[in-house]
Parts: sequence; structure tokens; C-alpha cells
Amino acid sequence: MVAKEVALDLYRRLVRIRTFEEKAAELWHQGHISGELHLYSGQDAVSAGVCAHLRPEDPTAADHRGHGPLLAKGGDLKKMMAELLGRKTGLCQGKGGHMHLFDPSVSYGCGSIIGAAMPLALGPALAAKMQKKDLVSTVFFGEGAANQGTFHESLNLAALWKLPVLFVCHDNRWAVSVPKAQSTAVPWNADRASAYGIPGALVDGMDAVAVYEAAAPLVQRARRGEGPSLLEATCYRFRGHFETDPLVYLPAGEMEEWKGKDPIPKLERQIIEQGYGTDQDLVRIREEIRNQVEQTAEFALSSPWPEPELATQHVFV
Amino acid sequence: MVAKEVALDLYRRLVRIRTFEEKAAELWHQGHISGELHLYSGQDAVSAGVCAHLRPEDPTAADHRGHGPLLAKGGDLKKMMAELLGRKTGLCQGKGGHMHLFDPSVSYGCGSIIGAAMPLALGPALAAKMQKKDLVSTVFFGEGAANQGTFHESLNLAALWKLPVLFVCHDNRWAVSVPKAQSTAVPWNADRASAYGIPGALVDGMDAVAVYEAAAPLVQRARRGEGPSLLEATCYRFRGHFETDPLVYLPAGEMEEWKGKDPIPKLERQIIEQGYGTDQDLVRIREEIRNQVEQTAEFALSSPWPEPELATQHVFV
Amino acid sequence: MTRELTFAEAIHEAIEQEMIRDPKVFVLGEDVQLLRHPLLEKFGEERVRNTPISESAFIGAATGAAYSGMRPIVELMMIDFFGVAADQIMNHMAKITYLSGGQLRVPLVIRAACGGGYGDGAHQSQTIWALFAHMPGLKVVIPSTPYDAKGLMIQAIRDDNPVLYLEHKLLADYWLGLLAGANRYKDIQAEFNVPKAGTKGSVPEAPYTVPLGKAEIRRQGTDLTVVSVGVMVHRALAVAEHLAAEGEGLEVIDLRSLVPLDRRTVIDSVKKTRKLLVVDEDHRSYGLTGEIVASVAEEAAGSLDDFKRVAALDTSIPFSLALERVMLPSEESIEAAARAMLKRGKGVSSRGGPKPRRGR
Amino acid sequence: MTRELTFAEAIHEAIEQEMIRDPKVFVLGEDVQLLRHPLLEKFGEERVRNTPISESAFIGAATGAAYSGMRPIVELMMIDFFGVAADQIMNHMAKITYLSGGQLRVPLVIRAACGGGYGDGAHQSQTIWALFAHMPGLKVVIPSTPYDAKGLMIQAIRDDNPVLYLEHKLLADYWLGLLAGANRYKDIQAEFNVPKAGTKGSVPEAPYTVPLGKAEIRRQGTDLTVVSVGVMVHRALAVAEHLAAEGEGLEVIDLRSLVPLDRRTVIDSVKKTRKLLVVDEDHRSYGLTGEIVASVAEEAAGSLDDFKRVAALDTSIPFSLALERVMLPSEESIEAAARAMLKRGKGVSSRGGPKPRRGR
Ligand SMILES: Cc1ncc(C[n+]2csc(CCOP(=O)(O)OP(=O)(O)O)c2C)c(N)n1
Ligand SMILES: Cc1ncc(C[n+]2csc(CCOP(=O)(O)OP(=O)(O)O)c2C)c(N)n1
Ligand SMILES: [Mg+2]
Ligand SMILES: [Mg+2]
Repeated sequence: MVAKEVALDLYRRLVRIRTFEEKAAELWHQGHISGELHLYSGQDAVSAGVCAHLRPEDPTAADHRGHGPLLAKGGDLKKMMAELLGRKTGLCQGKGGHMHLFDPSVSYGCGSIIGAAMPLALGPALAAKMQKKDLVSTVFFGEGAANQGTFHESLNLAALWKLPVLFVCHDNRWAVSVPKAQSTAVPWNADRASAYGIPGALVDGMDAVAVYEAAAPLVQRARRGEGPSLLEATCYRFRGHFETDPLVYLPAGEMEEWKGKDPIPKLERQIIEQGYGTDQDLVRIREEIRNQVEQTAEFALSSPWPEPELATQHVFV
Repeated sequence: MVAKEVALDLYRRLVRIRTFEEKAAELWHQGHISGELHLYSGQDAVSAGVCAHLRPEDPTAADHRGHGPLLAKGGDLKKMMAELLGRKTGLCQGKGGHMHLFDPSVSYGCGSIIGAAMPLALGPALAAKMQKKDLVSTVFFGEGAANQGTFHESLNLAALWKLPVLFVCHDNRWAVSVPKAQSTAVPWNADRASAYGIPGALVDGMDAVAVYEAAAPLVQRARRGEGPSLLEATCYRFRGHFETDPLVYLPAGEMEEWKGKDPIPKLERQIIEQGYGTDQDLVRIREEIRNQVEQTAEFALSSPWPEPELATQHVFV
Repeated sequence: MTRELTFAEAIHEAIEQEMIRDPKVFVLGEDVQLLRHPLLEKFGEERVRNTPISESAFIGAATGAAYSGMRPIVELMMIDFFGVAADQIMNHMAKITYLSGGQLRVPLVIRAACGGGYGDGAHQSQTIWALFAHMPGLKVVIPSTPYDAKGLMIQAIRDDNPVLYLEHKLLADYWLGLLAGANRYKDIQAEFNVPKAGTKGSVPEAPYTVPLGKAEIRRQGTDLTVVSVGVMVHRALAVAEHLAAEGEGLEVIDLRSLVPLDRRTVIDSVKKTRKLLVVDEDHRSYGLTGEIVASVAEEAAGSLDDFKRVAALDTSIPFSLALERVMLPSEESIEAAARAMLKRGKGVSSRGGPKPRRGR
Repeated sequence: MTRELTFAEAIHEAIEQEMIRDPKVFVLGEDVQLLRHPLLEKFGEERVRNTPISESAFIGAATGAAYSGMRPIVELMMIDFFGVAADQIMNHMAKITYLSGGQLRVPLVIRAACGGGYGDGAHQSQTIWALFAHMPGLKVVIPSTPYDAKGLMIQAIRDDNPVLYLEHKLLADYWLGLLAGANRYKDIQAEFNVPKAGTKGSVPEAPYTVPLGKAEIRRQGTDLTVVSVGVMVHRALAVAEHLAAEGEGLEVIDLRSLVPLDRRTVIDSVKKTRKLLVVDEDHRSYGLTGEIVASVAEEAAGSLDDFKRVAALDTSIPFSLALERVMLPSEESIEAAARAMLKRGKGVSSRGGPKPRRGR
């Protein structure tokens, strides 16, 4: 088991993700957020466990399901929520939206073309290497994305150039309605690391502590300049692909089974068992974060819309 | 060792490739062929050994270095040479040229975007499967191309759908001036087959008999409907990347070393040792093919240019 | 028999009828077993194939299958995703017929959702049809009504060339519902100003085709020619109705396909009205608006007294509805442009008596 | 100091000077250690990086490096290959600045060879610059002389936005030599009608910039405005010289960049000449020719008496020189178009006395 501070830090990250996500879902269903919404609940432990090793200046990239990594990384909650609502006070003044969150304060960016984050994540790693900084670039993507050509190209190039990149694959079993067995010719992407001569690891992504421990050597390795690695974490989308997902394709009982593995109660049990905190301590953390998240919603809802003139700004700097 | 007919058949294929290529080089240097010319000499044994297993109706695709596979497959020599010269009598009426040879009589096509042939080669395999024909689709590409995303996507999809595809990688050590060690994070592409759960094999591509024997089970497997596989064949470009290649990047002695492994004299020795034929028999074959190739050149040189009106035909059928 | 069908039902019916008629037709793409579930039920997994997220591989495979005797309908989900397979589409699918000297034919339909207006952000709202129209070898079809949706789809499937068939998400209700979340709006159509005539209309049951390359004059008029495609046709028609009340006669032309392009209909109209307004949901520069005015100016520069374009701005598509509204053409921006042109015309004619008809 | 440099030397000098000035500038791409060997010698393997054939990966990496404080020059070898990395270029490199609300800047140059005319076939001869000009967020630069090649490259490197820098193979002698095979021709320049003024010219040694978005009037004239870019500027100039002998004054405008586009210079010229001929090596439809005439017609439809375009046909580029010659614009086809326009103008003026100047 990890040390007390680590456990509590992981817990805060998990709760921050989950609470923010629930609020976002609520606002979406009220019509305050336009377009799609791909939530991260159920995968919380993956980015919590990985990002606990990262510094704010460590570059981090993700895909359409990008709230989790940004929340885990410690992004600006208010600006993030305002961005989801398309407000001027948002991270990108409303131009990006929920699939295009850019928060330079924690070196974070995401985008919604599947597989596109992997090449982009090589860049900051290359820059760090050339600038002789000991940064680690992390990129989160789905098991669906692992069949995109960019996966191959990016792992190969990272391996060749020994770039400090950690590739983290959320294996949540589904790419929209396509099960992994219909998308991936081998059971585990972690095994594909051998095609690039780099370490690959498989971890239970419903267990924040397990992810934390599995990521540790990989992050350290990258930080020491020993090159990239690939971590695959099994997890699940508790809310389906997006908020309108009919979920008709799920086998009966699958959702319930995975909800039974929820990483939050699991970590709560571990914390209490280890004597790292009491039920009340945890309630206090949850309350504190809930308050914070409520404030983000108030902030976002009361924020102004971007002025029309903004539409033509920033095509070029 | 293979049977006599096989050995002599392989020999004819090798000599056809080499003789045609030498003539093409001559015509190129005389200015009869415009643009680039990527010759295949030194890789002859790879497509000879593989194509000896194929029927004319087995779809075959290749890249910019596509003469070899077409010659090995038994394409129309005259039309092929005329296409190289941009004549109306060419395979594509001069529209394709040396990097875009399409010969439906042997189900052959090639193109010069690196990595692009692999996705295309899946199509005829899928069609065959849906049409319940026992065809095998073969695609030839370089070790440089194996780092293109299409490699990953195509092997994965072929494996998932159990398509009858044989992926053949010419490992000629170089992609223009970039050595394999600078392009490929692992020593052998054959080992990458495990990332798709399919068989991978490595063979000495300077030995036609070895290639023939290595390809046999893979072609049969595909024909039986058991799915794709990957064959990597080590070989060398005896004439450099293209006819203007300064070859300044080659380590001293490398070219000579590989020329010492020329597959043609090797097969000649094997034929004579096995008593499959005499020196004179082989001379006769070479003469016969040389005559044939000379005729292709005459045909091509005396063929008319395409009329201007042809330029706008065939954008659509 | 003619019934009222939705735009989406019309496309479905076209594909289903063609799949029944021709066993070579099959469907592949991401999530097609979910999105096209009725086809899966009817035709099975062999002919309705889910793919991994590997667009280069499965689009290339579709091309290869097409020149091997099949007639694939390959779904690219959204046109925004084209970039991961652009080489396969533009360098191979589009060129193989030509480069083979006409020996290989590629009877294939790429079906993709396109368009914005519901606040879904930059990678899910583009139309970018000009990119495909610029590259020779692809036909580009953009239906705007259920009737055309069916007839153009059947024609596209029967065509022996690759056809890109773009369905706008504001017209195809399942897309809009999935992406914008139908159940949270009282009236999602009202919310996003969905054009009724585009989403539901009369569709004959028996198979029929609408030819590619034949524009449709949706409304006759003599004062101003408005050329458009897709959702913007409906926006233009709404403006035309509005201005008709003021006595202005707008002629609204729906191109229906960009390749082939029916230049004739446009030129003839402009010769009559002498004023051209092109409305395009694609980016303004280097696109459809330019091609249309070039076609007119080439043949009849002297007939063109005035030209304007209302198009998506040359920016990425902003997520915020407050900005997207500014970035995309709207009834307001179209009306403003049309009014300015009509007024200008009036100015001239009031100064110079009858509208001058200048010959060469 | 000003010397005669080749087009290729001018580009090299620009990059070398910028790499000396700014340690953040580096070069990556396939074979750059061979193709840019002098840079390798001077700056070493860290700053001149060979890549595998993985354009999506290394172009994406370049974008990421650019928003992380570096200034990459990434070589795409030939623009024909863009399709394997189109998503990285068009959806990410081009959009990230906008989508981040201006927080991220992407100071990057994509350098790529383009163009045909030497019989190299469909996948190595395209220009397709309209594709990139259509997608907002990329600047697109096309030099036509050694002087501009250097000044535009330095400006491109110093720009804080992504710039696509296209060098035509007929101008860059190493490309032409490598691809067409210099040593087998007595005079390769004569063989392919290589424009001398494009391949060699005066270039100051000290670093200087040429602004992006400022067209250059290469030749003044009052009878016909010819707008072009790249090699075709030289073809147009040759035609202008030719027709000057017959007393015709062609004004030849070299756009130098498509984004930003100097519409002003073109419009002002057409207001003077009233006739517009656009010459483009890119495909005819949905491209540059349309954008230019649209820009003119928007502001000054009444000033435009005549418009023609001479562009690459809407076909793939055929390999055979006999067909490529027909497919690409040539001095002959440009001259024919110009003559037809001048004659037409004459016809009018001879019928109607002095050339009519029609105001609005
Ligand atoms: C190139 C591309 N193709 C398709 C899509 C549409 N799409 C969005 S999310 C998604 C599924 C992604 O699956 P996975 O990578 O496993 O991530 P998950 O949604 O499970 O987190 C798809 C197909 C896209 N955004 N980009
Ligand atoms: C997508 C793409 N990138 C780059 C090129 C330019 N190019 C042509 S051949 C070649 C090297 C190919 O190497 P390899 O695959 O090993 O084949 P080989 O030439 O060795 O037979 C390159 C980079 C291309 N044609 N297509
Ligand atoms: Mg998934
Ligand atoms: Mg090679």
C-alpha cells in the first residue's frame, strides 16, 4: 500500500473527477452544454493514478474523453466548467469546448480526433529532450484508438528517439458500440509494446493504488531519459459513450458488474483499513470538493458569452 | 531443395526481372523514360519466390519499386515497357508510368505513396472472402513502409477479419538514405506479427528457394481461409534507391558484400548441383528472355504517344 | 406509393432497396451495426461490418473491394475525420481509375455526416466539401431533401465511380439527436432552426434515381440568383420567402452535387437576374463560392453586375453557440447580403431608368 | 553583399542563417541528413533529424514541439504525400491556436516540394495548394525567385504560425536533378523549359524578410491582368514578353502567398485593365482561380469585363509527357487565352470606339 499522503492525494483526485463529472452531466441535461458530452466516470482511477506522478509542467494530452486527465492533473476547474458552457471565461474563451480543452497552467491539451493525440504528445517530449528538461509527456487514449495508425507511428518514433513519453491506454472495453474483440486482433495492447522494444504493462484501472504503482517505474524511467513505455489500464465508462448512448449493445449485467468495481469506494475502504483516515475525514474531503465544483458551476453559469468579434480572432496569432 | 520444375520456374522469374530491369535502366539513361526509376535488382528472389505460389487471379499489390512483383507474377512485358515509356500501348495508356502499373490480366497494381498498398490489398481479399473465392492477396512493401500507420491498421484489420492476405516486407536495409536502425525500433518486422496474433516469418531474401519455401505455408494458410501472415525478406537494392542515387550514405563495402549474394548465380549453382540443368540450359533460358525483353523495348520505342484527348478521359468511367 | 419520410429514413430505404437488388452492395464502418441496426438485422454481419477505428485501412479496403467486384458503402462517420484517411481517398480511391487508364472502376459510396450549427465544436461540425470537389476523381453529393436523399443515394450506389455522399446533421435526425441530445430539448428542431422541408417530405416507395450533376431551381425569381447546397438552401429559401413579401424575386438554386457541377443552370439564372449570391456552409476562401462565380464570369462576365458570398468564415468552427452563430451563415446574414444587393440594383435602376442590359 | 544564388541555395542560406540566429530552429523529416547534408555538418544530428516514413507522427511531433517552445522546420518531401498526415496538418497544426483561444502558438514551417512538368507521374507532381489555403489556420507560401525564396523562408521561420512553404521542383535544381536525372540530359533546364529567372538570381547575403501576403507586380501593363504563382508566373511573363512585341501590355502579378492573400493588388490591377486571367498549376475547379475572381467580383463586379482561367485540368496528373503537357498550363495555353481576351477586348473597342469604362 502507498503512503498516507499518496492515498489521500489519490482520493482527492478521484473525487474531483467524479464530482465535476456529475455536475457537468447535470448541466448538460439541463441544456447548458451544447453538443456531445463524453464523461470519464468509471475511468477515474487511471488518470488519478498516473497524474499523481506528474508535475504541472509535464505535458499531458488526451482525446474526446479528456475531462479526467485534466481534473487529475489539477487544471483550473472554473475555467474548465466555463469552457464546457461555451463562455468567454472558459479555458479557450469558448472556442474549444468539452473536447478541446487547453490549459497551459498544467500543460494540458486534448482533441477529439481519435488517435491524434499520440503524435502531438511526442512534440513536447522532443522539445523537453532538446531543451534538456526532465519532463515526462503523457498521452491518454482509448483501446479503440490503439488501432489507429498513429499508435504505431508514435510508439515507434518515441522508441527510436527515446522520448520521455508515457502512453496510457484506457481499455474500457468499448469504442462507442464496438467491443474490443471487434477492434483489436490481440487481447492486450500492453503486449504490443514488444513491437517497439519498449516496456508494456497491464494494470487494473479500477484501482487507483494499483495504477499509481504501475505508473511509477514508467514515469521514472521516462524522467531518467530511458525512453517511452505503454501502460494499459482496464476500466469502464459508467455513463456510456456519451450522454445519449442508448447502451443497447451492452451484454446484460456488464454495467452492474463494473459499477461494483467503482474505484472510489475501493480506495475509501483501503484508506480506512490502513487507518489513513476516518469516514468523516472522507466526507469532509467530498464536501469540500463538492463546494468547489458547485462554485465552478455558478461561475460558469453567470459568465458572459464571448463577443461576436472573438469569432475571427486567433486564427493566427 | 525444391523440385526441378520449381527451380527452373524460379530461375525464369529471376532472369525475367533482372533482364527487364537492365533494359529499363538502359532506356532510362538514354532519356526514353521520364521521371524517377526505382529498380528492383537485388530483391528479385523475393517476389520470384512468393509469386511462384500465386495464380494470375490472385490479387497482388506493391509500391514504387513495383516492377519485380509484376514481372514475377507474369505481367505483360510489352505493355509494361511501353507504360514505362509513357506510350499509348502501355498498360495504362501512359497515364500511370513506372510507379503506377495496373495489369488486370494478372490482378496487379502498384502505387508510389509509401504504405498505401497495404489497405488497398485488404479489399480484394475481402471481396474474395465475400465472393467465396479461394484467392490470396499479396502485398509487397519496404521495411521503411513498415513504420507507416497503414502497416498497423492493415495487419490488425486483416487479422481481425481473417483475410487471406500475405504481407511481404522487402527489408533492403534502406529507405532512400535512412537505415533501418533509424526507422524501425526493433530489429525485425517479422516479430511485429505478434502484435496482431498472426504468424511472422523471416527469410533470406537473396535465396529464391528459401523464399519459395518460407512463403509456401503462408500462402496455403491464407488460401485455406486461415488468415493473414507477415513475411520479412532480407535483400538489397543493387542499383540504389533510384537511378540518380548518389549512394554517399552507404558504408564502405556494403554494396559489394550484398552483390556477392546475388540470387541469380546462387540459384544457378543450385540447379547445376542438383542436376536440374546444365550451364547451356541456363544460357538458353537467359537468351530466350533477353530476346523477349529486347522485343519489348522495340515495341515500346516504336509505339505511338497517347493523343492529347486521352488526357481528360478516365477521370470517371 | 409516396409517403412522408424523414431524411434519415429516405437514406435508409435507398440503401436497403439497393442491398436487396444487388448482393454486391455492402456497408462497413465504425458502429454501423449500431447505427444501421435495421440493415444488420436484415442482411447480417457479412454485409454490415463493424470496423476498428482505422479509417485508412477500411477505406482502402473498400476501394480494393470496389475494384474487385463489390460495391461498398463505407461510412466515415463524420467528414471531419477524413484527414486520417485522406491519402486513401484522394490519392488512391479518386485516382485509380484514371491511372489505370480506365481499367479499374471503383463503384463505391463514402457516406459521412457533415455540418454544424448545434454547438459541437471544431472536429465535428465541418463541411469542407470543397476539399473533395477540388481533387479530381471523386463525385460529391449533398442532398437537401428526403426526396433527393433517396434518389441521390440510389444513383450514387449505382454509379461506377467513387461518390462522397454528405448528409447534414441538421437534416438527419438521428445524428442530431445523438450528438445534441434530443431528449433534453423541448423541441430540438426549433432549438437549432432545423429546416422542416429538409427533414421530412414526400418520398416514393419504389426505387428511383436523381441524377448527379443536375441542379434544382427550388424557387424562381428574376431579381437575384442565390446558389447554395445542403442546409443553406433552406436558409436561402426562408430569406426568399421573407423578401417575396416585399416584392423581391429571389431565384434559389440547389446544386445537389458539387462534382459534377451544373454550371449551366447557374449561368442561365445569372444571365437573367444579373446578380449572384452564393451561400456556403463551407469556408469562404478557395471553395464553392469562388468556383460558382468563376463559372459565371468565364462565360458571362458582362452579365454579372453584382456578386456576394455568405459563407462560413475562414476560422475553425468555434464550440460556443455564441460564436458558431457568427461563424456560420444564417438567415440573418443571408438576408442582409441579399438586401444590400437588391438595394444596390435599385439604386442603379432608379438612377438609370430601366435596368441596363449590357451586351458584350 | 548580393550574389547570384540558385533558388535552392537561397532556401538553404535562409535556413542556415536562422538556425545560427535561433537555437530553437531545427529540421526534421525523411532523408534530411542526406538532402540537407550541409546543415547536418554544421548543426549536428540533434537539429537535423532523419525520421522514419511516419508523416503523421513526425508532423504531429513538430506541432507539439512548436507549442512547446521550439521552431521546427518539418519536411514533407513532396506535397503529394500530405494525405498520410492530413489530419495532423489540417485538424491540429492549423486549428490549435484558434481552439486554445490563442493560448498556444505553433511557429512551424512545413517545407515540401511541389509541381510537375518533368514526367514523374500522379503522386509526385501535384501542387494542390488550394487544399491548404481552404483550411483556415495555415499560411501558404509559394516563392518564384531566389530572392523571394530566401526572404519568404526567413519570414516563414520567424512567423509564429504554421506556414506551408512550397518549393517547385522545376525551380529547385536538386529536386529536378534527383527526380528527372540531370546527368542524362544535355541541358535539363531546356528539356523542361525551366524558367531561368526562377532558378538563379540576385540574393543579398545578409538576412532579410519578404512579407507574407504582399503580391509583387512582376510586370506592369494596362491591357490584361494575369495573376499567378510559382513557376506559372514565369510562364506568364514569357507570354507577356511575347505579346509586348505586338504592343499588348500584360500586367503580371505574382501572389507569392495564397494565405494571406493580397486581394488589393489584384483588384486594383483589374480595375485598371478590366480583364482578368488567372493561371494556376493547381487543378482548375474549386481552387485559386475561383478565389481570385471571387475577390474581384465581390468588390468590383462592374469592372470585370472578361475573365479566363488557365489551370491544370481536373484530372490526375498523367505520367506520359505527351499527356502531362496537355494537362498542365503551358506558355502556349496561356498565350492562347491571353490572345483570345485581348482580341475580344479589341473587338468591343473597335465596334464601340474607345474602350467603354462602365461605372456602377
Ligand atoms: C478519426 C476518428 N474516427 C472516429 C471518431 C468518432 N469517435 C469518437 S469517440 C469514438 C470511440 C473511441 O473509442 P476509444 O478510443 O476506445 O475511446 P473511448 O470512447 O472508449 O474512451 C469514435 C469512433 C473520431 N472522433 N475520430
Ligand atoms: C507517404 C510517402 N512518404 C514519402 C515518400 C517518398 N519515398 C519514396 S520511396 C521512399 C523510401 C521507401 O523505403 P522502403 O519502404 O524501405 O522501400 P524501398 O525504397 O527500400 O524499396 C520514400 C521515403 C513517399 N513516396 N510516400
Ligand atoms: Mg474505449
Ligand atoms: Mg527499404
